[in-house]
Amino acid sequence: TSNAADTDVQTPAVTGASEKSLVVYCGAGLREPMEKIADAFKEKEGILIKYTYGGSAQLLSQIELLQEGDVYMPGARAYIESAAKKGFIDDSRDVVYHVLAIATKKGNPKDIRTLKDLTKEGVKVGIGEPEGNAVGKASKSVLTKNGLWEDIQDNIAVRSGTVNELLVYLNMDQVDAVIIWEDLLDTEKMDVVDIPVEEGFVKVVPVGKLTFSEQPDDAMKFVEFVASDDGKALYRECGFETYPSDKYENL
Amino acid sequence: MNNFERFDLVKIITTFFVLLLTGFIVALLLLVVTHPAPGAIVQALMTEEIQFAIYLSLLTSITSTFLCIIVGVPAAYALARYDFWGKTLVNMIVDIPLALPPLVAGVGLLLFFGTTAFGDFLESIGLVFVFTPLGIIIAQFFVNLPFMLRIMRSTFEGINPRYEYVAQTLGCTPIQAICQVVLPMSVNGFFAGAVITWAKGIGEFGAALILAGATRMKTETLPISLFLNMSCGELEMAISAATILIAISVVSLYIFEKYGGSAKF
Amino acid sequence: MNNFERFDLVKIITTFFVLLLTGFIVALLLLVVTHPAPGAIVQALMTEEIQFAIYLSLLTSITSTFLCIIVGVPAAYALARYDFWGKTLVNMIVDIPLALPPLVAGVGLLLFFGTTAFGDFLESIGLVFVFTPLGIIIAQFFVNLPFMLRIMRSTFEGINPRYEYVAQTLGCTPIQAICQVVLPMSVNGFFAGAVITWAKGIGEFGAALILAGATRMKTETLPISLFLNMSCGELEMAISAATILIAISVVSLYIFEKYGGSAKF
Amino acid sequence: MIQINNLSKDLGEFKLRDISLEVKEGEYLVIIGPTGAGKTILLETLAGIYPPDKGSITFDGNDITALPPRERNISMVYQDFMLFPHMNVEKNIGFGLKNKKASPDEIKKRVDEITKIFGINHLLHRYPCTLSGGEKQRAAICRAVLMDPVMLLLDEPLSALDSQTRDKLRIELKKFHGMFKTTIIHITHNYEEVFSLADRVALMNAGEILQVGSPDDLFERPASEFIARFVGIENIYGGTCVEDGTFSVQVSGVTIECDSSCIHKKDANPKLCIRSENITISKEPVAEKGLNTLPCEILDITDKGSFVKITADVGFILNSVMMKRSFLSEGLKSGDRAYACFESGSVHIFG
Amino acid sequence: MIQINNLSKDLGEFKLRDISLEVKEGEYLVIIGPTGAGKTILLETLAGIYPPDKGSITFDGNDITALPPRERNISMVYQDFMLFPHMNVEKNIGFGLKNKKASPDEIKKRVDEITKIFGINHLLHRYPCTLSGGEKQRAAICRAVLMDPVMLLLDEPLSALDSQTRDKLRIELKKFHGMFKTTIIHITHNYEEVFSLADRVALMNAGEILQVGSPDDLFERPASEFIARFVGIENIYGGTCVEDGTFSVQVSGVTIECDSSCIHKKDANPKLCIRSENITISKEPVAEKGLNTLPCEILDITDKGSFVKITADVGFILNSVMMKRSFLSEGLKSGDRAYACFESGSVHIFG
Ligand SMILES: Nc1ncnc2c1ncn2[C@@H]1O[C@H](COP(=O)(O)OP(=O)(O)OP(=O)(O)O)[C@@H](O)[C@H]1O
Ligand SMILES: Nc1ncnc2c1ncn2[C@@H]1O[C@H](COP(=O)(O)OP(=O)(O)OP(=O)(O)O)[C@@H](O)[C@H]1O
Ligand code: MOO
Ligand SMILES: [Mg+2]
Ligand SMILES: [Mg+2]
Repeated sequence: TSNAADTDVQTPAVTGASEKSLVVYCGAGLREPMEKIADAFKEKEGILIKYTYGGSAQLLSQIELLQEGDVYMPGARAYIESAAKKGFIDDSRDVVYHVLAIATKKGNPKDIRTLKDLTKEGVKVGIGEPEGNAVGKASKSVLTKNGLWEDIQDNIAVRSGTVNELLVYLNMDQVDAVIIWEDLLDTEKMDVVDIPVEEGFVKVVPVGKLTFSEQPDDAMKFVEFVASDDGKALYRECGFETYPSDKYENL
Repeated sequence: MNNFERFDLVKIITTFFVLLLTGFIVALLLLVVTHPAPGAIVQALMTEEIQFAIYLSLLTSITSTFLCIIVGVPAAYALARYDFWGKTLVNMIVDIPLALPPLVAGVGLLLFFGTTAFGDFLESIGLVFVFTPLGIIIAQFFVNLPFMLRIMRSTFEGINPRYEYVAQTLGCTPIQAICQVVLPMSVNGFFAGAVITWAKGIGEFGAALILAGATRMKTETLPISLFLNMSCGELEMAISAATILIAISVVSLYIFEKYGGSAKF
Repeated sequence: MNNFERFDLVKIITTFFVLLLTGFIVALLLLVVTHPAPGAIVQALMTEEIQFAIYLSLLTSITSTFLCIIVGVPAAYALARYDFWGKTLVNMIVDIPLALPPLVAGVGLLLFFGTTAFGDFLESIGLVFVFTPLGIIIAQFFVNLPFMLRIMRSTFEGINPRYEYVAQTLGCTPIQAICQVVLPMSVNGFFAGAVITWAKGIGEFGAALILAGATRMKTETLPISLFLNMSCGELEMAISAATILIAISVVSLYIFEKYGGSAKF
Repeated sequence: MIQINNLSKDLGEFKLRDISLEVKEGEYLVIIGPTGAGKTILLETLAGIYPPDKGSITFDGNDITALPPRERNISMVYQDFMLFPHMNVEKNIGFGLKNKKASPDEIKKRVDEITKIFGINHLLHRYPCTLSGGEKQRAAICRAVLMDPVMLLLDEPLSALDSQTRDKLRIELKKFHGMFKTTIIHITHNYEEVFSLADRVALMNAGEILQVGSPDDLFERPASEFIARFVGIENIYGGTCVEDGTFSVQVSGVTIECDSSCIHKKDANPKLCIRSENITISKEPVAEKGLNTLPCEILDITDKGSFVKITADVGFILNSVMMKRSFLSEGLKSGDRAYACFESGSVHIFG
Repeated sequence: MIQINNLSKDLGEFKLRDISLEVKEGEYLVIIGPTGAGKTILLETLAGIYPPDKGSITFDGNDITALPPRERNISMVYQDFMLFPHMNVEKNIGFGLKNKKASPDEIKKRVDEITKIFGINHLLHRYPCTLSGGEKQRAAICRAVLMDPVMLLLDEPLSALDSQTRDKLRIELKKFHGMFKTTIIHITHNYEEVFSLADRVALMNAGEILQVGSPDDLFERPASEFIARFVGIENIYGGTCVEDGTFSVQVSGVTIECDSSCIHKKDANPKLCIRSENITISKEPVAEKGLNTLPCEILDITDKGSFVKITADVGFILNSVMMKRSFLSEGLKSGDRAYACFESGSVHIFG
């Protein structure tokens, strides 16, 4: 069940002096692999990772409001860039790719084969909030690029706060199709319609160290770890394409 | 003067708490209202988004207040006038939304309209509640009905049924007696109830968020707008929405206290 | 039998509304409670996250209720017993949080503690409210204080000050008269007020979301947990939180109606 | 004529039991009884508010048991006036006619007429909350009377008024009844109203009617000890008859002469009562036929302002009430020996 | 002795004005007056609840004006009992001693003693809500009395009781006062309480004390027309004196003999009053010295149960109240010509 638009989320004013910990703002769509990475990192360095999940833009406004925390990992490079421009990020690494795909109900009852089919009458589509999270922004770009943005408006049932909520809506039968990250697909519960690379829109997901970090060394250690082969391996386990990849070389 | 000094001590201490509290509340409100640069609110008010939010807020809250009246007034009458088996329990159940966190109410509504056969039926006749302004209306209705209900119940309880008896001996049917005598007599309670229901409706967030989602320019009421703009870092816009909401609450509360401050709710 | 049939018609119609409403509310609650697979709730209860949320919810709501009592009881006494200049206005101002959308209260609190010199001062002595559990407590306190205040005010108003006079002629100081006579006499109202304040505190979402944020395992109370788990697609976990919240509200409301159902609030 | 036959109504905690009562056209019937006796409920059942479970109400032979209130043409006035607070006096009084779809002109004319009779013509545009108690009560009576009811039900119509206004309105009510001869049933707790208004009185208790009769019947000749106590008789005794067929009873060994109507069998144990007001205490014995003159000791004298209450021992305890003036002129005080005198006709024997 | 000197208190909407009053030790003073007169506020000011703005209160010469209530040793009992509902009777009564840090044993002993005197010893473990009105009132009095107060303030202590209990408790109060000789100030609206309890009566209106005196002073010899009306005198007239130094006045041309104390100057226009109870109506004229016997026409007779009120025209309207029995024995009816008789001593002239 459910919906909930925009995860808000704010952050930690780091606690637990007894135990070293880092505060990481993380795009909600990256939750699964990042939990694994946190476990691995804890094991390796003994540093606890505290995540604040949310839509990428929303996390950015929290960072701006709070001026604290250690690491920011949004769903796309554009956010890191605008954060860097505001002086919040002083170092970053590219980690994986986010690839858009369409997910439909099991059996694809509305017979959706292409992006254009999403504009067919009577198809209820869920997308991410274009100004709140990476998946929404990417969806909007793809649809605009293919000249479908205007046509799809009437079919958009909901714009969610995070990419994960779209899965809930799809599972709850409240929408017919959603545009989400390929890596989140669970083929047992839904059908996938790939968006051809040339129509599509692939985002590079970076991780950056925040300038306010009071443990810059530890923060940098974490950034390095995420971008390391060990980190990327954990991402691959969860179905991500890691950076760099030949597949998306020309993008 | 021992005694009177001591007595004053109680007065001074307790009055101090009152003033502290009053100061705190006033400070908060002023902080919000004065935060945007002068003119920024006017600018925000001119944006299509805030205008849409105002429009949608008014539309949904007025409709949901109307629904609360339609359902709440007869129900309150029954609860005030009749005894029936299980009345205590019913009285408690209809008050539940008062204690229920709005988010939970939202989840319940989502399950009710999204997953049940009844919800499907409503959808088939075109009444879609999930992710629609209709959902906002029903969320406001559900969460705020107890206000209308409790106020009207205590208003009706305060009206001697003998007014109705007299009206009946003077030629009224029971329904006429209600319309011509009881309802006009409860106009203050009714007004107070409607105003507070409306004000709470305009401010409703949790249940609407879950049931109707926070989709910009679609289910974006003022509180949702505040939330969306907060999460996207548009502080000026958020605070503009907050300012409008403050104005609405203060005025509504004033009217409420004037007409029914003593009503139980 | 014309008359009595017609009279019954009013009864039937209005009672129908009551039952419709009761059915709707019960259906919603049952839908939520029965939604998770059997055992899933127990499983969810075993997770560290839900346990943390329960712990934090209890901690914050009990603390904020305690604060509401400390501030609300003396303030209610002053409002019930003394006349002072501007009392009507003060009475209205202290009720404002009742009509104010919690999100707006959250914004106000955020500005108050985050941007003012006073907030900075508090921070310098270690009282950080923004994005901390302390913020949840203050949010719950601010939003729910009017409940405690209104209930206690009407309770105190219902106690003839002559009880205090008599106690004073029998050897009490004014403060002793309050402690030995007035407070024990208001125990029901007090209990009802504390319970409803606590229940509303546990369910508080909007103001806490803005002031304290929704940080997993840090400011994650039950409603925030519900919200976070919804955003992360963990429906079972979300509904488990909802189920716990339902249980808490229903029990609290029961206690409230039993001890103070007739109190104004 | 209104006839109530075996009327019963079960309201859960309270039951009307088998009420039978006849009210003649133009009669002024007063109902008295302790609180909670069901007086108000009886009136409301007559008005048609509660459908009876059993029994019937007929008006001039027509069964009206099942008619709704608005078709009965019975009007009711409550103690607390029940004027509609959102209507001015004129609208309140015209309310019934308006429901009968009378034309505004006619309503105006009739309201004018009736309010002139009751002297509240100048109040037509005022709202009930601005009226004094007496004015409210007059308006309520006008409103009820304007319907030309076949019966007017008054539920403690004067109780909420201060004593001066009460006196004035009681006189007006009497006048009004004299003028229009409306059948009236009037509930009261005030005995003055009984004596000055009632053609007959009915006494109710616990949902039953215990006695119906003239005011003197109830107050001087109550049918039972309960009624005697209720109407304020303090001197109630158990007696014995020592001889067959005499007009006398013994109470604690003291012989009391009764009225000729009180013949008793030997060894019967009748209960008897004497109103305190019918007993005089005097210094000297008064020998007169038909007068009991019992020597007594004065135990206590309570000054009640205009009256005194004297408690005396004549072998048993006897209470007497006298005008302070008359008693003081006797110059008696507590502990003195004196004589208690009362007529044989004042001794009432029941059950 | 308690002395109240020029006590004033401004409470916003209400003012106590310049109250001076002396209460002797052991005296029973009753205060009467219309609602809102400030009677309760006066008692509360004596008890120390409101600090006065002006004036002083001295007890046996010691100024206690500034003492807090708990140090005055003045106890108060209110009409609505004010028993603490969360304590049982024993705790309620012992409350004052407990505040004085008496030992539990002593409290128990003293509570036992006092409750035995008032006959509520068997109720010690009950809670106030389970008591009858009379029992509550007794408990409240015990609680006040247990403090051995130098003065006991009773604010309508019997008003909330039914008439039987009221009578019983009034007698108990009298007995109690006889036993302990506590100084008592007692507020009431009930004239019986005045006559049976008061050593002296004070009448208050609008924050002022208008008259202080014996009950007969106030009821027979009121100091002003306002007081006369308040104590229920209906016959109040303006008269004129035709001759200097006589004991007579003319009212509407009819000459009335007054008491020897009422000498007036010619052309003075005194107001006079006569209590209805002091006037008898009889068929035959009664010629007696010091008795006014005025021929009259009977206008109206109101049956009040035991008494009748007769309105007669003697040239002006005169009301008389008589025992029903005595009046009926005269066989008079409305419209008859008769004689109104009253003693010259019953004519009171004021102003
Ligand atoms: N609608 C009702 N349903 C059930 N019981 C009722 C109802 N109305 C009144 N009663 C009860 O019936 C009893 C009789 O009430 P009623 O008002 O007729 O007494 P009453 O004789 O008029 O007394 P009073 O002299 O105090 O007016 C009371 O015990 C009352 O509580
Ligand atoms: N604390 C107060 N502050 C201001 N005015 C008060 C206060 N208490 C009472 N009053 C007003 O003072 C006036 C006198 O009140 P008080 O209770 O003394 O009258 P009372 O003579 O005892 O009347 P009653 O016979 O009805 O008891 C009333 O008009 C009342 O409204
Ligand atoms: O990871 Mo996102 O920012 O919810 O698409
Ligand atoms: Mg009644
Ligand atoms: Mg008083």
